[in-house]
Amino acid sequence: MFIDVIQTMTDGLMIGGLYATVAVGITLVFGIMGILNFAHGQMVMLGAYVAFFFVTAGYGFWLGLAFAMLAMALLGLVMERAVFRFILTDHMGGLTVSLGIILIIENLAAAYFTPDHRNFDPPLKGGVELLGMQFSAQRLLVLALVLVLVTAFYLFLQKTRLGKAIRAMGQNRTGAALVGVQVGQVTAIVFALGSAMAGAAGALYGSLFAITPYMASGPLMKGFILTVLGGLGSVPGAVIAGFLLGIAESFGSRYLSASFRDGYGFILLIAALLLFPRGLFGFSGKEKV
Amino acid sequence: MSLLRIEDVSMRFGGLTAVRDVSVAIPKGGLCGLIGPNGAGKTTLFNIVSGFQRPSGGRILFEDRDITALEPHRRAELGLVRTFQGARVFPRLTIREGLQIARHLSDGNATRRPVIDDVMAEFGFAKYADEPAGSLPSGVMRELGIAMAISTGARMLLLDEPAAGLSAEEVTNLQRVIRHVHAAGVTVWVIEHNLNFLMGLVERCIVLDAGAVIADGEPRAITGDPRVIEAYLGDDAHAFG
Amino acid sequence: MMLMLSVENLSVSYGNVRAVSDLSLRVAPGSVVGLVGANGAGKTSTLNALTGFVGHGATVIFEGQNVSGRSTADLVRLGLVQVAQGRQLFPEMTVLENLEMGGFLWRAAEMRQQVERMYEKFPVLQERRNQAAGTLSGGEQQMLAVARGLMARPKLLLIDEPCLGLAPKMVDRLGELIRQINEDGISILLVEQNTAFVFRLASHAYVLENGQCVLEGTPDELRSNDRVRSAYLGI
Amino acid sequence: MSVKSETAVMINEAASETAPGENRNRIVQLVFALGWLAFAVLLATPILADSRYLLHVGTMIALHGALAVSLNLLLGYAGQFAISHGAFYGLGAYASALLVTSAGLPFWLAMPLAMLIAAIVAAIIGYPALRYTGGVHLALLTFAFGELARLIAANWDGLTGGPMGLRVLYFPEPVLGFAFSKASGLYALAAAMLLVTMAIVLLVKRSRFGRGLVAIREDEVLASFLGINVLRYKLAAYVLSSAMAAMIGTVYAPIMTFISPELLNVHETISLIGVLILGGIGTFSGPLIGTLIFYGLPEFLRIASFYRLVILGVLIILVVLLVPKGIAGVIRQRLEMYRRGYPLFSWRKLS
Repeated sequence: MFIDVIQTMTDGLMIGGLYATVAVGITLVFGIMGILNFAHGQMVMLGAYVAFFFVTAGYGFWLGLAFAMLAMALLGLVMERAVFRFILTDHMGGLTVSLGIILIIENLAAAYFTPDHRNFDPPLKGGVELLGMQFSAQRLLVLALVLVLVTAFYLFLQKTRLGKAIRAMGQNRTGAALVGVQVGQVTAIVFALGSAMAGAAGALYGSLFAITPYMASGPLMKGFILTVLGGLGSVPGAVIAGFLLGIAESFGSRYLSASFRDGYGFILLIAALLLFPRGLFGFSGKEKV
Repeated sequence: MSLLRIEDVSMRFGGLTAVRDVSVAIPKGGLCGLIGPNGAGKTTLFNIVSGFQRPSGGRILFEDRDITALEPHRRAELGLVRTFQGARVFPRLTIREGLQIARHLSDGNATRRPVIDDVMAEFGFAKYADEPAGSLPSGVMRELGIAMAISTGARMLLLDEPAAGLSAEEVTNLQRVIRHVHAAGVTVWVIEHNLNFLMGLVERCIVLDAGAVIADGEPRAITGDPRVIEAYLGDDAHAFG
Repeated sequence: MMLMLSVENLSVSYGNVRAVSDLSLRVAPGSVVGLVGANGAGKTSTLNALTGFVGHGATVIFEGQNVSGRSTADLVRLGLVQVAQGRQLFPEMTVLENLEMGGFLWRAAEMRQQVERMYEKFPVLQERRNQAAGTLSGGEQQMLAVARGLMARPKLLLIDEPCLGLAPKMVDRLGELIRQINEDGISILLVEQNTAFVFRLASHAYVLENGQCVLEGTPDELRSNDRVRSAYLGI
Repeated sequence: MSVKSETAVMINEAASETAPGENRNRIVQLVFALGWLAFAVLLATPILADSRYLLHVGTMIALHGALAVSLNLLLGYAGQFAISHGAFYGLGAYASALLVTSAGLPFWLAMPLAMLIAAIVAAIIGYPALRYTGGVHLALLTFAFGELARLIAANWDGLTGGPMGLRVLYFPEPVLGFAFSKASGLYALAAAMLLVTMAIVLLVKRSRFGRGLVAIREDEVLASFLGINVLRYKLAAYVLSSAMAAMIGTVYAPIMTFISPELLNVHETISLIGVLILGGIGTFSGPLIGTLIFYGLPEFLRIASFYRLVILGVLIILVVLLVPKGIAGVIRQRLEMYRRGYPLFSWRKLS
């Protein structure tokens, strides 16, 4: 029983960490740009394909992960410069445009990658025995990687000059411009950064689950749920909510019903919206007047 | 009998007290002003009365009914309607559409008929009726804001700085409109920064400074009050009389 | 003598609404100049034009250099810094982080020195350095806003409505502070609706009405002017 | 505001130079009349031509047109951005099919029941999401709901047949001797759905409720201070729009004789939103024009479905950035300017 709980817990942390990796990108972009990027899920999907092609070409998982991040950062940069910068802070315009991008990316991906399921070999195979419990080595690796990624991301925002400029912009765009932050450039960097996180999430997803052109909507749905639970725009809020959701799902599907796995988060979301109008960790419930 | 009663209302934001222990009663059929230097808490007080913000303390009574916790639309249903600084109208809709929307409360409801039946004619909007409101001269936009408020069947109007930024001619027009609305039976309470605007208009003025009422009375008496002069021009001011 | 700032015929329009028309301003080095007027007179639009937030048709000369069309960040680097209305702090960042952001364009070592200087000037900010800016009192927030502006080491500080929402005592302290900053050699362009406050500090002031400058002069001249008295008191 | 003001100045100038003639009024009315006449002809064509192909294409266009019209009520008039329309369409199809095949109810009873179920679900999702201004919560929550609905349809094998879908082997019972078992009958049913949704939207648009929705779209805060119960209005619009989607879904089932979780794919909803944006969101004819272009043209040009979606994606982006009013919006504006004394075609840029 105890072992079971620990294993379910680790599994929940791992999947929750993946969700959090997706959610921090969405949350960051929304917090800074006011744009809800529905195409974030497609970046996750493309990231998985980039990793897949690198691994199957023999360059290995680590290069695949790095290039997934790099490629998505570049794609994000292009999208920001070509489209999104013209509709900054226009919630509905930005959201509609990102829906258009979904249609473009997903259908092109289906045409060129074919709808077949793909898999690549994870860097670690088999299991690890720890304190008398069996764990999948790859899952532990993914857990470690998401912890590293999310922590690095957090430290970047907290400690570096650029990170501080980003946080400052999220809290007060005018104030940031007043102290000499080049807000236009930083906005582009933010979008690229959020996209890189999507690329990383994609590579990690791909090391565990099947890769298809339509894999995007699941991670995106979880990312959205976390964005609301975390309080719309709070990166730490989204991360904490991510781990909680992962754990809730794991325990829910282990001890209640596995086929309703995706429903738990949704119910949690509705309950949270009813009970905590500002999000579970909502410091930044921005009143729109 | 007082239509609106504010009892010991306070509003704190973090470390800032915007309104402190304000108690004011506005009689039915009154035409009153609310003045004070910028940042005195005038708009915050209106926000509390109209339901935009919940006060940190105190209560608001309208026709002896406690409305402190009511949503803005419920207050409007009771007949307490506000306008906003700088003319908040529906800029993409025409005057006619804006007034139709505002009339929704009074439509087919005999007890809520607006005190001025044909707002369009009374305000002289006919020639602009099908123009988008956002394209009107600012004076007309302010009048439209008031006209929309009237159309809901309001019993009391809260006007927030209706004259700010208007030309002398537009200000005169606006004063005429406000008098007209008041004469038709609507209780009016106007915020103004500029005392000059209120002088010939209101019968009573409440002065707010640093969130508290510092004077309340006839406009003439108010302008002679040393506390009011100090609030506006500073303590050196009367040396130059 | 070279002026700190001069601008001729500055106009700001939003669509076909003119917020400022043909305004000319001069600020002499080391002086405090006031810009007064009611709500909507165009004061803030003027400042926003000067610091590159909104477009304008005029030529702006800052310390003898034409800076028209430069970005806000460039102007901050040159020493033209705005302390904007509503303080524009970063509410969830600490006092120290807010100050550090004020020195965003400076190298880390220099920024840290400047923080120490600000702590000397504003001891209360040192006490509160690890507190989130949003939790400070109104007066403290205004202090922080000014200190953040000073972190950029301005030559000319444009201060917009610093008295807004402050208790009278706090206003007095703020006035003293602005005087001190000016004595340290920083020129100041002070925008206020609180005419009394401006008249106490400025050596010269412009009165704006509906986007136009209707009067200018020394505070004594303006205080005794009928137009000013009538606009504010209706007498 | 600025741009609109410029237009108004132009309007005023024109008005003073050339008084809008009665002639121009009449010509504008004629254009509208011709437009609706063309619509009536298009609607009648499949039946008059009596071609199986035209009946099939017409049925699909009518169903999608009805969906677009019903979504326009929520997105266009009320300004609330929901991404769950496809989910409610699918919900209607599944619920009615199950009520008819498993519970043995007549189709005409299953239809209102399916709509009721959709309305209840919409209320449960809409209430927590719509309490906030700004609309972002609604977009997030409805997207998540749409995905959840698709996953349920795909995974609840016992009820929905899982990813393989459900066969539908019934037709709506005849009404007043009019049978729905042939292609022409089913087309008539789809066309009726289109007309019914159009009628509902027209009624709403002309009503106090509809004006309140427009007020909320334009300025939620001002609307609430004018006495409009913003939450109740938004919720009513969401519930009504979703119930209409479910109604159209109930008809879809016997027409296609097969339903699968693909029906709930988010691409369906995005396509509808694209159709609205393209045609002119918030205009009465916009959804019809958009549907005709998006579902009609490629059908005749034989463009493969996936290219169609890619092109629609590009169009969505271009229209949002360059012509946010959409086709119907631009036409309406041009005619309005013409009525006020401007030339009908000019390259002078309008707002």
